[in-house]
Amino acid sequence: MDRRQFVKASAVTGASASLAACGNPEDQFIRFISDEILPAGLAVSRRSICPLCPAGCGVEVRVMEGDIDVVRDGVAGVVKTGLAKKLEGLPAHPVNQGKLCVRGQAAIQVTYHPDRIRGPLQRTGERGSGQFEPVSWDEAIGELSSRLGALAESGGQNGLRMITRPLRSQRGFLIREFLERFGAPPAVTFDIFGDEVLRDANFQSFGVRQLPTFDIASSRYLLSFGADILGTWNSPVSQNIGYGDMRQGRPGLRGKFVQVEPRMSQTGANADQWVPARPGTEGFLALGLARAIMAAGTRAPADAGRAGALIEGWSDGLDAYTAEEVETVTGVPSRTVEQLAREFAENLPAIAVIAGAPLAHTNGMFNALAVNALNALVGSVGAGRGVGFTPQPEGLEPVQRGERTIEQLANEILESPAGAAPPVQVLLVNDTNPVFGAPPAMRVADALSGVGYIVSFGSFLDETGNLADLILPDHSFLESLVDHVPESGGGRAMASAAQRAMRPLHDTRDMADVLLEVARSLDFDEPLEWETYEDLVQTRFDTLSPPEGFDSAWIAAQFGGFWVDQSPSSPQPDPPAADIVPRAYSAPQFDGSADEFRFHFLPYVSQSFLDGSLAHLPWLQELPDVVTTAMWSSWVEINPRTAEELGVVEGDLVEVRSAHGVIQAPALIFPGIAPDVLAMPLGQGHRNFTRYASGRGANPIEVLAPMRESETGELAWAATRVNIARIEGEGGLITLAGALREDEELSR
Amino acid sequence: MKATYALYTDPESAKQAIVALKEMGVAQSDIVIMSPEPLEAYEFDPSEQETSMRWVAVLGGGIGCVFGASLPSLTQLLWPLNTGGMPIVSIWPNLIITFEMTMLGAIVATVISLVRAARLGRRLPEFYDPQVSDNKILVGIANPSDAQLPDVEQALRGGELKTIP
Amino acid sequence: MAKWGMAVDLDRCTGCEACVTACHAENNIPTVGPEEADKGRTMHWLRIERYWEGDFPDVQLKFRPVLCQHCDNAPCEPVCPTYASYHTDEGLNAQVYNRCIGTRYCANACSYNVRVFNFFNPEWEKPLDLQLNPDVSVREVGVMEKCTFCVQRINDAKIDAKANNEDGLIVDGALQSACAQSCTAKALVFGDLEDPDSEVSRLSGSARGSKLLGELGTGPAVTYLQKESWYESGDR
Amino acid sequence: MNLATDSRITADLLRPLLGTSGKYYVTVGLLGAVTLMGLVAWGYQMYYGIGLTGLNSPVFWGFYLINFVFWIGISHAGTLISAILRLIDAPWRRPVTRCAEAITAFALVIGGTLPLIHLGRPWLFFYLIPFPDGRGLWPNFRSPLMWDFFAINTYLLASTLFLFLPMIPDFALIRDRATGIRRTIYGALSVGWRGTPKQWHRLESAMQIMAIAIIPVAVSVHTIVSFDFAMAVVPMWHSTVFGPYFVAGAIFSGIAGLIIAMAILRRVLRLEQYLTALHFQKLGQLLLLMSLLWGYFVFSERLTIWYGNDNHEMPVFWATFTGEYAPFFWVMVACNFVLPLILLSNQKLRTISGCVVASCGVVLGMWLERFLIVVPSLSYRQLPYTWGSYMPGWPEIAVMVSTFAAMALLYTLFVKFIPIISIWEFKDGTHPGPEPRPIAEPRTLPARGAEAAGEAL
Repeated sequence: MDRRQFVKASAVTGASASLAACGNPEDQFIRFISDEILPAGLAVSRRSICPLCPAGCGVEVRVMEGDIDVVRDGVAGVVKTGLAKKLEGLPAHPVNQGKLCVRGQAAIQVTYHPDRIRGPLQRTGERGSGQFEPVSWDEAIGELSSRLGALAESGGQNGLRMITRPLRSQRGFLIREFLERFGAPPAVTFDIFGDEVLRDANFQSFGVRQLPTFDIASSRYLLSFGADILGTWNSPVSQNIGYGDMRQGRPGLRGKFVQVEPRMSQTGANADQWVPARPGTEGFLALGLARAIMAAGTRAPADAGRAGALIEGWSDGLDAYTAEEVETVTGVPSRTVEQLAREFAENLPAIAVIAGAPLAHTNGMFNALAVNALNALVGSVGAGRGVGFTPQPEGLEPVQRGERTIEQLANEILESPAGAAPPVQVLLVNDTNPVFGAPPAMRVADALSGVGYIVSFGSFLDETGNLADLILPDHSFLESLVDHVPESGGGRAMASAAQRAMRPLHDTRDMADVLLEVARSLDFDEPLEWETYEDLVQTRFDTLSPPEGFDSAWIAAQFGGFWVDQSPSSPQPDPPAADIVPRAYSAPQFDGSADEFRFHFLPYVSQSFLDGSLAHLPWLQELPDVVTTAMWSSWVEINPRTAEELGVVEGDLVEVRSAHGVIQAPALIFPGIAPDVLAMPLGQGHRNFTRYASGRGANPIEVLAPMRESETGELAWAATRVNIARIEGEGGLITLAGALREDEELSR
Repeated sequence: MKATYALYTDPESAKQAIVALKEMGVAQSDIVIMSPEPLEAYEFDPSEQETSMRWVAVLGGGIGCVFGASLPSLTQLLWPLNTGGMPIVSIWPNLIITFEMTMLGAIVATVISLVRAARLGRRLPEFYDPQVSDNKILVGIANPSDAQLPDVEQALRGGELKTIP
Repeated sequence: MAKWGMAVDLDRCTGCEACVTACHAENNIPTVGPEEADKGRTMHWLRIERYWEGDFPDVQLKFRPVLCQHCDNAPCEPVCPTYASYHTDEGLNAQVYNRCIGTRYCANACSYNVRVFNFFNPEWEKPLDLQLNPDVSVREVGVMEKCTFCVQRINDAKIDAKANNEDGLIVDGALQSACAQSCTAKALVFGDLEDPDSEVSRLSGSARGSKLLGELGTGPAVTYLQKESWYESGDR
Repeated sequence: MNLATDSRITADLLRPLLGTSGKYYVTVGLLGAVTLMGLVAWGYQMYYGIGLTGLNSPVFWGFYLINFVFWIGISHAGTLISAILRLIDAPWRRPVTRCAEAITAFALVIGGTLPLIHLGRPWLFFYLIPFPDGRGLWPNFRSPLMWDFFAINTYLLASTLFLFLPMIPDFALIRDRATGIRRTIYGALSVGWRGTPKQWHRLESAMQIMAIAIIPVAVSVHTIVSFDFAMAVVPMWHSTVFGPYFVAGAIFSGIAGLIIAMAILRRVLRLEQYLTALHFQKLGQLLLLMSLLWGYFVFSERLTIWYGNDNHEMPVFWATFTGEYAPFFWVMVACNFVLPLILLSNQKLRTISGCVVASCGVVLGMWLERFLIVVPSLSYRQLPYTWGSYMPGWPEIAVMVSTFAAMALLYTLFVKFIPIISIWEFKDGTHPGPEPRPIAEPRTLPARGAEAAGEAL
């Protein structure tokens, strides 16, 4: 379904077509009674929560009165209502303290996006043909209910499945309850670039299955192994705030920041020292530092406790990891190893961070454990000690992700015997796009085509939504009640909640309320006890202890936008009693032979689009990527010397080929990347994702090999080798900057 | 009107006619002369060699100068706006306007004085003969009294005699 | 009389670009689309310049947010024949959209190249237009525009201060430009340079402070605090 | 004064006015169409936006202002040269002055239009007129663009008058042999000219004064055009040499333009006996002189930059010297310096065709010079991050072509209604001219043109 058709389809329900039918409102100006009365010309401030990443930053919404075109009983006119105008950080919020990142600033365009689905749609053409027709909510919900009802009667509860993005709101809890009471397996969470490896590692080392919270502001040394702490990873805003204070917040004291990575990220650009190590050897380097520190005698192996015990040879001081050995393995000069070790041990509190590519290797788990051990060795772990874990509010803990992965689901569908009824009769898709986000090797698209009936709650027609049979568009976050339990970014347990900031623009419904309605019509044996999603959130929040001056946590949360645990933070849970299995270093395995495929392929999460879910926002498309200054395009980053050797100049169209796929993108000369590495940002290459992203650039995921992290089985997305060749054609690279260097000298 | 004149094909004979007319007591100012070219070498009318046009031009320049100096300065004071930290009345740039206006004044004044002095811009009097632009030189007098008429014709005999009754 | 200025701490700036989008959202800055962007016609009032230094592996990358410097001796102002560009009493380098006839002379004269021009009429595909900030006028084709230090916020703050503060003065920090407000690492600090106690005055006096292209003598109101290099644990 | 000769002169010089051939209408039609095309392009640009051009950030100025400077430069052919020649009373000037002054008037009109086409909002151009707006705000006289406004309009008015005054006697000449509507029109134009000694004398002294006044104006005009650039702190613009550099360049290109125009007139109007090899000799020498002067300015400009080695200016220097703009630079040097030096310094080569070839080269070279002044400096401004480049859009090219067509059109119409050589001045002077040939003068113009006249154009 191309854009034009889409607009047509959605228009019938939405205002525009009816407007066309009745002429434009200027001609026959009808003003309906205001939906919402606001002081004219003055701004009202309301609360919300940024939904774009798991950090869960508090948002202050600037709402002002405005006119919108509406159709009431077939009559076109305008009505006054409150409209969100600008998003700011919520000043008091523990996570983002009044700040908001570039993506959060752009989040407002999600609500006003011209290609938003304006009402329920039903597939008319072939699946995937993209042909839909509008239906009423009653029909739509009736259709879904009847199908589920049929499943329930035929005892095929197992035929209902759900895919969702990781949810840290009570929607996750609702989904779990819904599926459980229906009798279906738990939802599959899809988040290909997630941090499961690190969570598992943290559980192993410290007994907390959670991402850490860093006290960067008061640290004196920050050593990051490939973690994009200032860009996109974990809780970027709170980390940026801390970083600023670490630099200039303490008179006379300026912390040092070292970044270890083969391709200079936005984060790496800020480092005092940038250390390129061979991909996948970060853990080895970390242990090299640990060995040097222990050898210096300032720290004893025992100091690392359980985290150290998980590393083979730790208790004997890691003799294997001499600086020379580290140099041969990682390519980092032994001098540098010793220098880093000395500085790391001397400048306490010192923090070591690992995330991103280092964990996306076959030995990712080991790398994570090694860095955990390094932190533990210098005593940086624990509340108020650099690396901590934000306590989770009891009774409100987000649902842990299900055991099954999207790949297992896909296999189950694909392996079902031909002729037999498809194992998945009804599939619910909530705010996730596996068709775009999963490597082709996982064959997610094929699998979905074998599903009986697909229902999407998405607000936009993306690659996955395009395969849906029924689309029940959700509200945007500004239009609905939002709640969130941050995983990290604060010292105390907290939970955010906010009522809607504005009325829905289109004929959409809250996914949670839709589920509740469907549940009602299905009369479960033990029905869901909540009328609306608000009931659910309120009852859940009211289990929390109300803060000073409030008689309910729910009221407090709505009043301030968040609730923070006033009681002294609970001690860290003890590490699991399970017996300790020490891990030995194993060299990272790569898909593709080094002589056939010369280059390591490093896809990275884009500053603008994250994993691609934000590629539809024009502000972010036109945002010059800060390192490459590229806009509206995707690109392949090549070391200048490599490019010269290949006869490639900036903007040339090149072909990136792995054993599993091939993509084309313009080359971008990038001084900050190792000669044997090619990097490419995620996010572009959407086949079908609104007028702004469709058919733009290439998707690096398409060349990824289905390599596994050996212990967790997570996708090792940095373990693919590729080759590159210059080919004919327009590169289509669009950059803002005219020169690479400030002392750029022109040809003489 | 009446007029008696002759057309000459060469300046010499025209000059002679003029001299003859003068000798018989006709005032220079009464003698009408028209030529297709300046022919200043022949000094048909010495009284015209003096002119005050230069001074008119200078005067015009002066007026233009004053105008050109006051226009920018006064308008700048009228609504004082700071641009680039320059003084409100910025002498340097204003000098350029002043200069242009001065020159414009001088030129316009010159043209005006030309129009007035040369009695341009009025309809052609009846006393005119198109042959003048056929490279003939016209010498004659308007409204000669019957008394002097014969002498005049005598004086003009060098050329092709004509009269306007 | 206030004099508005900004301090940019390059040692804090992480290049996160929150300021860039915040500026778009606050000031109704249109997006121009790929074809126009390729021609170099993007409308960013604020950009983060990046410069590479050295070669792999000893390579460095420097970020520098560049916005209108609101120069006291702004080269862009006197060249405008219609006074569309002039200097306010509060040190703002103002652009009067209604008087702009689009000679684009100011954009040439500006050494920082922070003026952007509407080569076409801006478009907001409905309902994106509902997001437009009513406090900021939308500019038409042929008009030059630029950073205003969020003058609409300044005016709001003045009214607010008159109403609520007994001295009627704006409290330092109560007024922030959109970019400074969003700046995650607090690298951008906006405020009144006349007020000696304001943070921006304090920072502008810093030993690390310098002006961009200071040698041109444009007298910018923006001070850049240079990046520091690391010194071992506290000893200076 | 020789009747036969003078009659012959009158006949020859009036011939173009007498009859009109079909070819003429075709020429006018074609030129008119091309000119119109430019205006249509402008209309498109106004409707859809200035974005149709290739302009961008950082290159905010392009073809329109390049051609503006180019045509203002061409305009320095006429009035300035003829004024100088009048003052030094060079006898050979007489056949040259009018066609030179005509170039000035037309080039100024064309050049003056281009800045308006260049505007982002041309419909508001009247903001430039020194007149207060509704709130009593006047234009900003500190802006070089206002200086342009005053200088160009002064120069335009002055040159038009300077062109018109010596026409009056010729208008009278035509009046006396015309009938009907023509008689009325030329009668009005000749403002009652009779040719009395007073009128002749006043006219000549007026021309003297105007010649004196108009030279500084002409100089100031192109100095101020150069200020448009020199006032901005842009690499290789902010230079004190620009004033004289531009004036020299203007006269340079002006003379070249004049030589080309004269050669064409000579051919088309069969004026071989009036515009003789001597005139081309003289103008050729003048062109050579200006070429040397131009070379001197370019050298001193570039030497200063290179020696100063300012890190903001060197990128522009190298871009034009060895970089992406180098081809234009070296073509310019060849056209403006090498070619004229070879062709004009040598008596044998300084023939009419030699002069024309050199002039064509100079016109091209001077256009390139303006391009090299405007574009590279803007492409490489102080902050390397903002560097860019420029390719003209189709309206810019269309308008440029149409400016040349407009020039030709105005000139074609001019020679149809006005003797391109000042008849009375020519008769008055002593200089090489046609041999006497007694012929019968028609007392009045024939209704339809004679065959001879038919071939005239």
